[in-house]
Amino acid sequence: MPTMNLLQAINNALDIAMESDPRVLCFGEDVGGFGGVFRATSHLQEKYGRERCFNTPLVEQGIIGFANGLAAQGHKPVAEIQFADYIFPAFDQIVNESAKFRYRSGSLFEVGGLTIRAPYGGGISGGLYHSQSPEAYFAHTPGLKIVVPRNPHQAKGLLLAAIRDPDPVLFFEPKRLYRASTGEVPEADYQLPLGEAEVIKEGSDVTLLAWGAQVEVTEKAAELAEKEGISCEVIDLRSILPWDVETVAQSVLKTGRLVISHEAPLTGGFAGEIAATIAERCFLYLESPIQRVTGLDTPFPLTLEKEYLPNHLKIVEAIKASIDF
Amino acid sequence: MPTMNLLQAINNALDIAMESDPRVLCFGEDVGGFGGVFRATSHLQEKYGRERCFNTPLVEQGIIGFANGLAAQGHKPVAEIQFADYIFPAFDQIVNESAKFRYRSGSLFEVGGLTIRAPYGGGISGGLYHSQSPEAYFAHTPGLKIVVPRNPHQAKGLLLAAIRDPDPVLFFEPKRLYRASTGEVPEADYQLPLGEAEVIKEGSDVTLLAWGAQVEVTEKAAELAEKEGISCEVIDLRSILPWDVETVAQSVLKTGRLVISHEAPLTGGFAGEIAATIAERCFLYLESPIQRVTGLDTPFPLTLEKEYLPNHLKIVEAIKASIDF
Amino acid sequence: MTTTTASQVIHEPRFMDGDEFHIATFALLQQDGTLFEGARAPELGRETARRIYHTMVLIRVLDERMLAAQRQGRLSFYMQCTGEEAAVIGSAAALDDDDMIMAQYREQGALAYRGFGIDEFMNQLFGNAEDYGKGRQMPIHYGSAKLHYMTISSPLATQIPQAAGYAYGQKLDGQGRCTITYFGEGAASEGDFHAALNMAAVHRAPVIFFCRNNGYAISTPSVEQFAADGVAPRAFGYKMHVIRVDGNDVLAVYAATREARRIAVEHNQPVLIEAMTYRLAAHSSSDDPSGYRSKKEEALWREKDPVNRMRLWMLAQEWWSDDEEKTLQEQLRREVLETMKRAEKRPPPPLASLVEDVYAEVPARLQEQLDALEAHVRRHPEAYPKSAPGLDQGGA
Amino acid sequence: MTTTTASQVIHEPRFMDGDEFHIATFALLQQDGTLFEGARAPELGRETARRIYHTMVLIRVLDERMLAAQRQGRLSFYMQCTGEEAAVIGSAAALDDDDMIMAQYREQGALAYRGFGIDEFMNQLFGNAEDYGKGRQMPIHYGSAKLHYMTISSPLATQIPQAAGYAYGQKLDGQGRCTITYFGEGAASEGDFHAALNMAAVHRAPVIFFCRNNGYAISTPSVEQFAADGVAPRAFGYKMHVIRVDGNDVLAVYAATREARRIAVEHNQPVLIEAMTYRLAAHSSSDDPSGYRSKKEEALWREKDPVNRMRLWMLAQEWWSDDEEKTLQEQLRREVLETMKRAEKRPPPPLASLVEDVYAEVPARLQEQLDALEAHVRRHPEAYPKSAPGLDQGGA
Ligand SMILES: Cc1ncc(C[n+]2csc(CCOP(=O)(O)OP(=O)(O)O)c2C)c(N)n1
Ligand SMILES: Cc1ncc(C[n+]2csc(CCOP(=O)(O)OP(=O)(O)O)c2C)c(N)n1
Ligand SMILES: [Mg+2]
Ligand SMILES: [Mg+2]
Repeated sequence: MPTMNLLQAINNALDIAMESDPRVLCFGEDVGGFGGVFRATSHLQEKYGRERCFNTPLVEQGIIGFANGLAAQGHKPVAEIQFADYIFPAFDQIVNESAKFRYRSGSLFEVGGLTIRAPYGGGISGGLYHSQSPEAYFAHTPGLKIVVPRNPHQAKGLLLAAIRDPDPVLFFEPKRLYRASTGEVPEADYQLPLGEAEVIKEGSDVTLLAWGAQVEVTEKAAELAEKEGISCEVIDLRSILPWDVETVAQSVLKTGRLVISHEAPLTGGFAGEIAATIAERCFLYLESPIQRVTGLDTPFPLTLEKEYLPNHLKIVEAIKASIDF
Repeated sequence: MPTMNLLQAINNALDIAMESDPRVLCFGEDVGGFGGVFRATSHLQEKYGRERCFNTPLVEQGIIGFANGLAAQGHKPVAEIQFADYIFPAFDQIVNESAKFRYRSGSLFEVGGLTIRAPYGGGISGGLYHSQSPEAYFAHTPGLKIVVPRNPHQAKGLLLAAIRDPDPVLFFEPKRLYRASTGEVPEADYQLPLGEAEVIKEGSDVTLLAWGAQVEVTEKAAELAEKEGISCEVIDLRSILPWDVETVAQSVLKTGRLVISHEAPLTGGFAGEIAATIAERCFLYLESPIQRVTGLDTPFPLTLEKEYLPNHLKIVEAIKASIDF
Repeated sequence: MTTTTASQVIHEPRFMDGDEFHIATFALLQQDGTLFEGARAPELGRETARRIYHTMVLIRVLDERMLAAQRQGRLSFYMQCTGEEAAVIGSAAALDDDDMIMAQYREQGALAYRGFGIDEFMNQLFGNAEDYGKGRQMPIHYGSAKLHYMTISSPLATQIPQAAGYAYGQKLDGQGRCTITYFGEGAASEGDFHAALNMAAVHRAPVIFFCRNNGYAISTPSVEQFAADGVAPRAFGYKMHVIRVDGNDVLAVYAATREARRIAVEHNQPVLIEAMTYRLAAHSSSDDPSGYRSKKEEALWREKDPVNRMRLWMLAQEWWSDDEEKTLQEQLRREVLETMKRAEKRPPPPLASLVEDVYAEVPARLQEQLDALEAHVRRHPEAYPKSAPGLDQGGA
Repeated sequence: MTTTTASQVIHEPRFMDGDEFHIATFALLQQDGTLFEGARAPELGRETARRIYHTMVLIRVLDERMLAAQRQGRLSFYMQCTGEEAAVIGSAAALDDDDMIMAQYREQGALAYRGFGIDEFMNQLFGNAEDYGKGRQMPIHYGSAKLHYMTISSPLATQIPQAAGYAYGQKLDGQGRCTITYFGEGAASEGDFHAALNMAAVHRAPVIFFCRNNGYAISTPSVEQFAADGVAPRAFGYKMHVIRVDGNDVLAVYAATREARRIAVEHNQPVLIEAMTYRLAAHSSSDDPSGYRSKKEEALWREKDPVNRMRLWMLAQEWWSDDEEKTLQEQLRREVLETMKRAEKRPPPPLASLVEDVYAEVPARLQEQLDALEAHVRRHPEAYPKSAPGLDQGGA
């Protein structure tokens, strides 16, 4: 099986999607000839022509508006937002339009063909505007699906599923792992299910939940905790919306403890929704308060980014707090 | 003391703010000569001139961009977004700009003078795009303050405080109550504190928490529950960001039960954040799972709006579920 | 490739503000139904002309009747097209019936021209079980897949970049179709407008941007909307073909739109049309224009009534008669009234419709929410007169 | 009040696409440092000319040195102004020093012209404890309240409507000040651009919209950014004064901006300036242009180097000499290097700075978060080499 980094896996998924369905298009700022500032769309214009892979003018609301129209017309646009921090000018087109297209028309029209890709997250010395994790901003929007892969294998399978899914999907890519994360990725066309979490390590004392780049950090924390005799179950949520309540609840019913981690600020972050839901579902089984290990309630800093980020040390402390409660 | 409806209270607050500080300006779509589609800015142009109260072109991102600039320059813009549903084109200017202006410049520059007013909420046969409650979309954004008044007296005092607050404030007005809610409102200039919840009815069995128009619904539910012998403590959160954890936690430590209600969809709604935080703070004191009585995880409907909304009957059922757990 | 412009080099600073350029207004028909001297009517044909005129009368009748219904409290909300029928219907008539229409909200005439039935209008207006939109949107948010008329969305201008994308898709399909998108001069201030025109021009999408410049955005007059002479001069910023037309002149609108369609489809080029017209009615049933404009101004424009103008032309062509007019008016009034009565009585959409169409399939979490709601409604049937009966009938 | 346009009425459909209109390019200085025939240099004065030129050389040296530092791994990121110095510095020089500058990110020259010190640049670039922005933003996000230079914000075009609002506030203050906002031809595609120009024109804000049309937005050439001949023709859509200028010609830029400032301040009218120039360097230190443009094209533009052009003119004026050039270059190189070394060694901002400036006062919840973080850092000092030492010194 070939080894790929996360960018190559994404490029490969886009290539397969365009190859297997002429209705798939890729576009965005610098996506065309150059292949995107991260090179996720490299060579796609060469292979599929300028009509199917192209640069757009620099206007996110236009990119998504255009993509909504293309999707309504029956095409399958894969629009790139250069950084997730720059998705907000398109917020109206996504939240008021993409998400509600099918509902408001009673399914006469829909933009299910739409996929929006955006690199997200910190740890790359990006400061305020190249580090944000905006998944929670969108998770309050029925009609959207939100997916975050943790490694190359997942990225390929989830992206192919996202592009072919009948609903609009936001696909947030952990850019810190673009080149850092490598792994075996099947050459063939395959899909991984949307809406399903994955238990990536079984354990009995505490459930650890994360998504995207934070899964790796959480796994590292689990390792450290295991050394101290704490058995950790690690779950990758994978889909933020709709999210897999069952898998998480089952695990917490077993362990009685839950630690959730994401980079975004605490207040209003998606860990809050998960904690609220699981506290309700598992009320009588919880041995200690659900812990949230997240960014601070501030914008994302630069020089002190390491202090800001919810690293493995902070997660380990939360695990112990959970155990020692 | 004069009696005013909520619109009059807001108009009165704007009048006082403009009278007492020449740096206060009011603008937005139809805000000028006409006084706004709800007439919240009636007569302000006549009194303070076209330079301080005016119509803008129809462009929300421009309205807030312009307001950010004015605020950075030292003025105190009060920008109206005609319906909260139409605030999303300005999402980038609010979330990436207003909220981060002070932080990114190390306080060299700030837009604390900014206040954004927007009518929100359902119950007026408004359907998808004239009913939304978007407070949770903004509550994930450090740097913003978010305020929602429940009645005319609160509206005046909170709006005056918002305009004079040194941070940018989103002020969501419950439009269902604009003319429906009347009450005594002091003629004088007064302010109510931001960031502080208010216990509006004491009780011992269960804490009920809401904000804006939902407070009235919650009070009605409390009345019904009291008839069945359940003693309810009712809290108006008033400020969504920063929110008053202490007051809510104190109450729940006492009652051991919490029911939170808002109109917005369940998933990612602000009740989730509150439930997560309170479940952590009051872990050993909670007698039953925190109940969230909210809109469905769908866009806002029209014909079946009554079914969709979290009315007093649904809250009463949640109270009983909480008690009978 | 490079940034040089081919423009002339000068050595004196010369500031321009566009005053040098004038965009004329294209007009063919005078108010008395005769053509301007030298004007040539487009090749319209009797049948098309009658179809246009019939649609105009239908829309007038529908608008009057439904506004009255709103006043009687039978309807929550309504928006009239009054005064802009020529702009909307004349342009729709110039298209092929399977070109896409992406409208703002005041373009019921385009939909009626395509054949949307009075009962279809009524079902939407009353949000009953037969509304294609399942009673989710406010009145006037029509849509029809079979008539290629995109369901209306309230957030302004969002459909404009969507139209560019839709048209781009049509170009890829190579079937010679195009898209028209309608919007007001107010909506043209939104950022989405700029995005749309620029993207359409760069990517050569066959789309017609049709601006109804009717002088107002609710209470805001166009002089407070922009400083320029209308919306048309913006086209130069995108190097886009543009024409300004008398929007109350159905012949000019038709001719301009036909030519715009030809440019769009044959050259894969977007075109901007600015139709100068006037919103004769209030903005909506919630609005009262007396607070922001004069009766005199309204009267001035009432004299330019586009329906009347076309009627006079039709009469002169002998394609129409006063008798036909009378019959049609009566027939339509009756039909609208009867259809309304039937639509009012239709049941509301069933409870389960609340959770449909959010996703292609109802997710587990949402199904739970529906189940809980259904149980709740069963416990309190008296509180939910719209949905409880449907449950008893084994629905939901 | 009404919607009629005063435009001429015509009876033939006439589509226009702006090809009829030409916006010339204003230029004064030839590459050899002599004026075009018939061109007249603006009244610049020796001191101002020297201040401009000095700033140009400083920026060249700074850019070269800091890119090298980035390559050596001493700096995480850098962006050069190379090729656009005349546009940026020439325009800044034409303003009053207390006019507001709201830039995009490639305008370090304007800030240097105002007197921002090399150490101030360095503190920001290294995000140390003396950075005014407290090490929160990436390198090149400078700001200075005392020099009226708004702190840079990465999201593109957001500053453009803000500049309109800022200028409107200046108008209300009545002190005769104005605002200039710089942006690239790429950023001008954003919706915020359209919003800004329209609002400024309608509300008559004294703002200069200065577009650096440097041919590229990262890899995207301007022909894929817009179909029109540059950004200038957009002004007509807002009835705004516009001038296009050779952006590599410091004299033309200066003259155009002075006149623009006069129009803005005396008439409360916004003005658009399009400066035609070229981004000689890579987009940023993360970029490699060889993937999207030719060496030949770059060479062509290197011949039009604006700094060189001005130097030749200065020499001809005898306002500058080769000796002075040599001394200045050496002095600046040394100064930049030494200042950099000092800045690199300054400590990072203290831990507590993480939660400052989010609000005017730190809210209770956030203070709790800081307290918890501080306790955590104390438990793991080895993991936080930047902030732990500060805590030991009794900080935070
Ligand atoms: C994004 C957005 N902002 C505001 C509104 C509220 N609104 C509805 S119609 C309207 C005026 C539109 O004017 P125009 O585009 O000229 O169309 P007209 O009503 O004249 O046909 C406004 C402000 C909206 N629907 N969407
Ligand atoms: C809203 C937003 N979208 C995308 C980006 C990423 N980005 C940074 S610079 C740039 C290109 C800007 O080009 P231009 O405006 O022409 O300025 P130049 O770099 O040529 O000076 C892009 C796409 C951003 N910073 N903000
Ligand atoms: Mg209008
Ligand atoms: Mg550029």
